[in-house]
Amino acid sequence: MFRRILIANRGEIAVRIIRACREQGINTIAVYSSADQDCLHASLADESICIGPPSAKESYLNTAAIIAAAEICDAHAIHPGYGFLSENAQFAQVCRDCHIGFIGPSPDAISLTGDKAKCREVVAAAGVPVVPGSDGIIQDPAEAVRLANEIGFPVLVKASAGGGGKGMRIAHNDAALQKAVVAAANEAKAAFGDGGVYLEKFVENARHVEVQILADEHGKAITVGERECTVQRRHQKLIEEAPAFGLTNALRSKLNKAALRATKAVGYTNAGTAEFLLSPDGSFYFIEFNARIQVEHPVTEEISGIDLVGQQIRIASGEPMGSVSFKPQGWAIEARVYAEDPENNFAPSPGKIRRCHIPGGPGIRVDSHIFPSYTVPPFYDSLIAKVIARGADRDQAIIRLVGALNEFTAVGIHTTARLCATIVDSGRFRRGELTADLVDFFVN
Amino acid sequence: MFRRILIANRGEIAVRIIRACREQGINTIAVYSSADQDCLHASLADESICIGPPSAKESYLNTAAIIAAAEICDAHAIHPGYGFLSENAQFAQVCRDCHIGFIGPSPDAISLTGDKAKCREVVAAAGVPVVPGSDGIIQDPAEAVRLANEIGFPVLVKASAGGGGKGMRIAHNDAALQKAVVAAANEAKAAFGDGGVYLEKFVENARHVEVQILADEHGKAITVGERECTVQRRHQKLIEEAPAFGLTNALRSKLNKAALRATKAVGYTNAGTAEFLLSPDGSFYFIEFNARIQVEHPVTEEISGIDLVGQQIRIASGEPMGSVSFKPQGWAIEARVYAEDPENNFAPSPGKIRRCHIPGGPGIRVDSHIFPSYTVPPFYDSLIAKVIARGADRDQAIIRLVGALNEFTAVGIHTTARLCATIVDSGRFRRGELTADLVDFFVN
Amino acid sequence: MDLEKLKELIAILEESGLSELEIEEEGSRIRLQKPSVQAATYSVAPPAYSAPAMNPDLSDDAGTITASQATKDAIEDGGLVTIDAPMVGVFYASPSPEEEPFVKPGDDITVDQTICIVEAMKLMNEVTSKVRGQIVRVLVDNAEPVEFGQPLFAVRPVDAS
Amino acid sequence: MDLEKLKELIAILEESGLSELEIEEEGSRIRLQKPSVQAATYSVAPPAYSAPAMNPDLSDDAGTITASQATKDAIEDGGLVTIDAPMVGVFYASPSPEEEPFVKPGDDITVDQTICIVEAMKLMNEVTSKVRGQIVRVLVDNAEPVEFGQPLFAVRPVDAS
Repeated sequence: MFRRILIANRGEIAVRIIRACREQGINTIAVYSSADQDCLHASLADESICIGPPSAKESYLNTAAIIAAAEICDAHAIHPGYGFLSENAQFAQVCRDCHIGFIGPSPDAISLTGDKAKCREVVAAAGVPVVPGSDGIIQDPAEAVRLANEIGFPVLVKASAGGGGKGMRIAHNDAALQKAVVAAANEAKAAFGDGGVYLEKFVENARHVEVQILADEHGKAITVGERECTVQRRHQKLIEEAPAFGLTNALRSKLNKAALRATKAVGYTNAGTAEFLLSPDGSFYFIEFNARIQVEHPVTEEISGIDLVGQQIRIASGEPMGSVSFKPQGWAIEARVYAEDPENNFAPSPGKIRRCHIPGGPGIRVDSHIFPSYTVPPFYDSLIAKVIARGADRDQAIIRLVGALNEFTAVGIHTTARLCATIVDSGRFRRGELTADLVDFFVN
Repeated sequence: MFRRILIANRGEIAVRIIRACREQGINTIAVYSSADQDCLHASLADESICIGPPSAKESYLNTAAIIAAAEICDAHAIHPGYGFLSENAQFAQVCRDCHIGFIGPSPDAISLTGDKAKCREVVAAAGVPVVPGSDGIIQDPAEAVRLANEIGFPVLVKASAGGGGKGMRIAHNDAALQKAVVAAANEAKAAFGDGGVYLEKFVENARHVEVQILADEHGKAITVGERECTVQRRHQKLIEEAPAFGLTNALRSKLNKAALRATKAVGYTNAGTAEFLLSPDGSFYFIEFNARIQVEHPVTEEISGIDLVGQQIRIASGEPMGSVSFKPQGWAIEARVYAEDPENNFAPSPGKIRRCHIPGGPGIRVDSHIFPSYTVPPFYDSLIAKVIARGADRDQAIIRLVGALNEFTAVGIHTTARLCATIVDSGRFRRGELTADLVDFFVN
Repeated sequence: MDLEKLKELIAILEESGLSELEIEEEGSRIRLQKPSVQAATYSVAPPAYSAPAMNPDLSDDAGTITASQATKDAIEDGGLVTIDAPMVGVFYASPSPEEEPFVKPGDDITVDQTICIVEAMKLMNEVTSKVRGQIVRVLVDNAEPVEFGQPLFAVRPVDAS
Repeated sequence: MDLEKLKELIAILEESGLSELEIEEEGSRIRLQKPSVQAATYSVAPPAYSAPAMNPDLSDDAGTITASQATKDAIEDGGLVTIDAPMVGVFYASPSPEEEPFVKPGDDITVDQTICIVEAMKLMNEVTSKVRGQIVRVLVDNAEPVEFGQPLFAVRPVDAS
């Protein structure tokens, strides 16, 4: 087992990882940029070290600085969290070369899952349904048009190296598609340095459902249930829950089997997530594999009692999973509180939190790094807290979450807390009418 | 079901009750003394009303003011919390006379459980083992000496109207006992206006174990498991857990049966607690019945998923309990954070909390009313937070609780958070060596 | 402010699809808002009791100023003093519905003179003046609920010497 | 402060039944404390990296002053400037163990002159001076780890004109 872990991240996930390490008696080393010297993760870790200036590129994305810090502090392993270097195969390889454990999958698995077109091919070949579309990268607009007429409009053009909706376009006809292919490729090139795009049929009114995977390095892989992540805004998830609403046991079982098959197909180990589109008719399609711990992992933890971050560490250290099994209980919903102003087109709202009140009481878990007088810096992701409510059933989780979100207070900045409360408290959400446009309905 | 509930209390329990009401869609009315106008319970309730000056006697203990507030605000029921008027039979009777629901047992049951000597008699008559001692009140020191020589020294002299260790004396011989009877009677007279004392054999190295009861008004009563409350300081509980450490299933089953028998014997309805002494040889003795929600109720909630305060409300409104049943899972431990200075003989430490950090993350629940800039007033109980950790097993709950307590920060006052962390983290506590002097061991 | 009317307004808003309701008339203002969008908050001047926001007051001010306190301060800024409710209850201006009020604006009052009744638990508690002076304004309506410390009368004090 | 020595001290304390250990010598002070009683905290001057308390810094100051910053401030109060580590890594005063240091106290330095090496991931990064002046003090020992922004040299600047 690792005895000293360096956390190559910041914010709430760094705090979450520190707490997981603390539970296993592991010493923690926080790294921070010079903008983050007052951050909670730097205070809570056993040791902390400044690795660079505010720019993420020169600090949290700076492989050399992080490896140097790990060597200086004698870290046995690095936990990358999510974002930053978490899905960077080269970084995972450097860790391996430097004999530092990387808490995540192998570099090969990261490479494969990161190449979304290739991953789709491999998973489809293993017998998992994927959205009808191109076999890998498309070479030119004409090919895209031919294919789109085969599978039927509307279609999605997606960046193979993509994420967060960048390099993604929807097209309803030939002309629009030709433009979309060029535009998406240019955007992907600019954002990821890789202009490869692929085509998928656009599944209308689809829900986003993902399955949590745990796979050890001894061949054991289990699913830890599904999460519902349909409530998004511009491909940013806002509200997630576990289990997903209204699934039959038969469908659930099919999803789990498909997720396990995808896991084996990509040779995945550690915690990961298979993402699916779920059509209103009950058919589902694999879309991608996330090779990291997800932001929304706590809802799974709350219904399963399994410490997913703790499992990541044990698996990466080479331990077998043993008797871990998924016996879900109750319902959990997470709302993401961003430092953004929903009344001003979600403009980032960095600044000093002069006072704050974090809700508590039965069934409420808050994962956050904020504290009174903390300044939200303008350099990084604006997520400041995840408020998670657990209940015996969905209704109880909803009412607890609404209460907690209405209590949540951060004086000095704008947040999405009240907006999340409004959405979760709405008849639409309560009735499980989860669609991709749910957020827009409450914003305008 | 009640639609408007007035909370005749303050602090964390008032906040807890507001959250329970919110879950059931019940409107809440907070009452506050003029010292408490900035308090969280006054902010979180739907309505709030000032009922008197800082002195508890003229505000939170002032029956006329609270009933007037309930009438003005059209409250359907009053939740008394714990302390203050919660075990005042006369107050419960006034509520009844004014056709306001009282969320607790009947006035008769409160009277009986409040008369500790009488309650002991009634419960013993129902076949529940009680500590050998006097049948009811003892009339003079000579009778006490005669009895003590029968049952064997050491003995405890206890106030029949007592609580919190007031009017309690231990005696090891005839001379000491004669003095103790007089002193305890005088102290009880001064503290409770009732000088009645009774005698009990002092059970050496006993643990304090209590059983949570839920009984509806239709004859159904269940136990919701036991709690371990041995870790006390001057009869103030400091750390509680559920379940109790090292009990066999046979013993647990006997305790539950005894608690249910006691419940029926005193004609109890609503949530209550039967307290027992558990001797190292496995024998146990009923000592008293607490006719209120306990401070430590969250540990039971965390292992059972049952919302005890919610159940109180439903039961008091006359609803049958239905299918509520106790299926415990995992382990939960609570530490009480008082605004007291452990390095200065636990002197109260009221004052302004300039900044604070409330811990969070997996398995952590905090019930508290503090927030940055809150001033802890000198007039009331010094409990400012309950930090509760839940884990798959006791070790996990311990490590989570220690981490959370070490994170807990309130700048500007002294608290017992670090002391609790030290105790829970100790080998003694981890090994389950729970004795009444555990706290003293870490204080000096 | 009529409490029954307030309740009616609340019922109206609750049954409607609206989220907020605001009424301003003769210097008094009522604002109602549904809690799902933002916490309910309404205020009357002076309020019998207050419905606070669902989240705690974390403003930078040292402490919250209640509406009662604000009224009190405004009055005292004018060189007047207030006589406040010594308990929570219902304010009665006269000994019984048929009788005249104990005092009305313009009346001179002396120390220990009974000036109103606050009823709590069916007990009629006579409120006496602690000052000598002249009643300038009665701050609450007859039969209106009052909370502890709520100003009932504005009085221009007369120096006792 | 020798990092290896510090680790040894920590190991000694951890294995002992003690809760605290304090050593003061030649202006540097080390204090070690076990976390079960209170959070671990130790400081060396200047520290390679800091072991913060387990609870967040909620002091009333606007921000935390790191030890690096404190060193920097003290030096700059004396009319000197510091040259800081441009990256996290290991400080080397000379090109190789056998050779002389790039610079030593009393040396005059010019802009762009190489004054030390910071090694990160086996890469030897030459650190050059941004100022013209005289080395007054070398603030870290050879082969000592340094964090980003940590002062390495105190320099008395010479006006470039």
